[in-house]
Amino acid sequence: MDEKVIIAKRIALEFKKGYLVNLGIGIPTMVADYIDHDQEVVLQCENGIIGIGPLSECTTELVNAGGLCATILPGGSFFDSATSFSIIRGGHVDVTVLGALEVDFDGSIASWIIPGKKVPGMGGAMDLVVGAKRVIIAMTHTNKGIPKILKKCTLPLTAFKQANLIVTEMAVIEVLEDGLHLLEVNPEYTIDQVIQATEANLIIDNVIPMKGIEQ
Amino acid sequence: MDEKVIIAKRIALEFKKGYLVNLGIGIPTMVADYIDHDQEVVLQCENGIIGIGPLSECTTELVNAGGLCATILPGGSFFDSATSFSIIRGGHVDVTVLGALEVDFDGSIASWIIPGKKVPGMGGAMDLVVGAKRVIIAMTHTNKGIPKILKKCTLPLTAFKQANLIVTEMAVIEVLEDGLHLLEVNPEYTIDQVIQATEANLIIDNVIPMKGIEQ
Amino acid sequence: MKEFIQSKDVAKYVKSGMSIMVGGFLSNGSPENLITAVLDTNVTDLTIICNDGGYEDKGVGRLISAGRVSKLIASHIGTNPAVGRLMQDNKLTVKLVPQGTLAEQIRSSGAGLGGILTPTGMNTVVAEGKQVITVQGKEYLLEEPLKADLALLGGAIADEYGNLRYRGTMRNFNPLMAMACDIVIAEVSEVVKMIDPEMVVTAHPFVDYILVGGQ
Amino acid sequence: MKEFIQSKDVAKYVKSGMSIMVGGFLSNGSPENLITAVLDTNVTDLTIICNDGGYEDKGVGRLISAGRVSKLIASHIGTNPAVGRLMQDNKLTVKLVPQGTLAEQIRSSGAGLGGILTPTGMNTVVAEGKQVITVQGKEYLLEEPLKADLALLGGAIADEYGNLRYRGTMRNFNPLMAMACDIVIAEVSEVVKMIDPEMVVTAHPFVDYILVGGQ
Repeated sequence: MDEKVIIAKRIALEFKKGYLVNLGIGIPTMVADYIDHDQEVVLQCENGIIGIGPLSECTTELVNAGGLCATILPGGSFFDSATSFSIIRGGHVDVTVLGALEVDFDGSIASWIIPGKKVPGMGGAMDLVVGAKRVIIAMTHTNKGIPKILKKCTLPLTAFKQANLIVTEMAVIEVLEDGLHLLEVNPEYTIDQVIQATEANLIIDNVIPMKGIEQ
Repeated sequence: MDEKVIIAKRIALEFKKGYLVNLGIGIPTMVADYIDHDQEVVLQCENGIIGIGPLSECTTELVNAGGLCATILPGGSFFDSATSFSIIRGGHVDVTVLGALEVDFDGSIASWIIPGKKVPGMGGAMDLVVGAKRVIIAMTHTNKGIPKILKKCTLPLTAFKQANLIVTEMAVIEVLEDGLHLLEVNPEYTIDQVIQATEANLIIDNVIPMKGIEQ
Repeated sequence: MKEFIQSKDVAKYVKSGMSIMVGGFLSNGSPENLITAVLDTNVTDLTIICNDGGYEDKGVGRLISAGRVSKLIASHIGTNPAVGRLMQDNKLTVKLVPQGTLAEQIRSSGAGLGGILTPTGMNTVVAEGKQVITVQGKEYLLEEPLKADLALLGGAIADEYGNLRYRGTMRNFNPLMAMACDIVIAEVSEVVKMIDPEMVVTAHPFVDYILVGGQ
Repeated sequence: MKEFIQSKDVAKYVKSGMSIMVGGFLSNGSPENLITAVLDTNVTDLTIICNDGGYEDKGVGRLISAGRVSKLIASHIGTNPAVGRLMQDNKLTVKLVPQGTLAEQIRSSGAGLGGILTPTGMNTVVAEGKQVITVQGKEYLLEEPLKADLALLGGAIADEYGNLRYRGTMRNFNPLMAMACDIVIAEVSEVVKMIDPEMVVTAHPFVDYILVGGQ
């Protein structure tokens, strides 16, 4: 299975019935494809919509946070950017799923800039990670073998101590006050391989096989 | 002519075409009856309406800032209280007309409380006098002979240095940096009578008969 | 995740000593049936946040007249004589707040902001004991965010998803309060199949319970 | 007091060195015809405030690609390679702002507030040089209000009175900008007789000129 699909499928299990969820660009967007319909999860996009649906033929009237033409589901609504970020910053989003370049031991996140190389900007990410009740980081475990889960982020931060869960193709890691807890490991890897691929210390109590990736 | 009518008629002349105007409770509300239709003045009420029209049979859906059942004119709109005060505080209201208990030499206004006696609250008045581009005070010149235009307000202030024009049944007085300028006097009174009824000093350059009260 | 409830269910969500925001402006847009439902319980010692004190026999004023309220935060109390009486008997504490400030304090809490910086109330008793912050050369009062345990909303129409829109001037504080409280109960005059996504004012994730009935 | 104008009239309201807010999110809801009209003039050295840098050949990005912009304030610039090129050549200064902060900075200026207190950006480079204010035990960044000389709005439908509503996600920053600029020009796809007062998003007092045409 594609590593991005593994991450997306696993994250979809984190949602509870009726959750309001914001999915970032990239792997996070893929999570939408694996949400169980019965969960009645509602997706919010920061450009001003609650209840965004699948992509569509271009209509110009309705795009998702990546600028792609999309649809609105029954019961959805539109609003302006100040209202949208009131929802985000005000703690009304139950979960946000975002990509990252680096995450560290503290749950600090770096995702918006590689100085001198790539400066896309933070968009809505800084508000999302500060405001959402739960922040899930969706990313590949390493960048071509170089660990992205670090003792300390090296790139400029998106936010300090905000990540709650890290989901990679190798593992599920929870960020708690005392550090990073390794919860689940993809059966294709050993715990040792995960430790090798992670710069930060991992607290290992009771590791189970990664959920949601059976078939 | 009733002194309140004199005040209301005179103030109606202060509006320019297309002005957005907020009228307070009491004499200010009466100003609406004397606005020339050609002026296309638009009335805003702080409870969330632009384009409020005449009073009506009670509908429960639509009240003015005094809680009385009213109507909306074509082209009007409804909005919430935060938006309403964004309009008010943000300088988008061209003129607000408000009653006052006292006004002083500086243009400071007292209108919301008589400690130990009457404590109605400030409602939207503090925002209106700070936010509107031009603040017109509509009040009787004295309280049964006791001056209300003072050297210094004695009651707790609604706002410091915010009044621009004072219109009473006796006179029209402009508040400028150097003090209170007597602009117009109701021909039923002499300039001396106005001076007698005013505690604050009046600067008297070129006084003309009060406009708008001919018939 | 909206639940349609009956009047008798309201008792589950109120308890003595809690803080409750009640929508409405001089009772226009106040939830009369929810207020009756609260009166039908024996809760007392409530902190009420509302634009005003309502009337003795109408709106939030009924809770005050019945002695259920120990603290009132409002912009205006002149229409309910019970407020003055209870204050004199030391049975009620009243905090008067400029209306625009009150609206923004509620909004800022719902939006995850640390209060507001407003020119309203500068150099008045409203400023006493508060931080003054200079921004771009102008002085502003820091007014803190305001939240509550429960919101009781009125003046609304719901759809089957739990979205709300409001009728006329009944919108006022309702949509702001919907985002600033832990539990939100809305009283609606009717339930339609689906509100146009462009017309939704309070989106369904902000509404917990809906009572059908009333104006 | 709305005036319906032609493309060629836009030249009267733009001049070199001015600040312009442009609505839209990744060009969705950006006024393409107004942007073309600005390109048809010879104005340059513009400060542009927009959610993002648009695309090289679409939205506000066209003004940037054409070298008309000396300063850009935006939350995201990753979709327009011209931005990076011009930055490297020192022909363009970019100030990156978190999207929710940008929205509230614009709103706060239109609402007459002294900026905002936000948790977003704390402990990141965004916080550098800014005041940190503690409110109710939590630290917030003070972000200053943002205004501009001119707003160019898109994504709207107008009525004959000059009221606007927006289509789908094209609302985004447009209504916020309408209240934060000295002159407001809206590009609308159609003009209807009258927008339902409940559906008006930008009320006519905030719109100065309307250009009909475009999506």
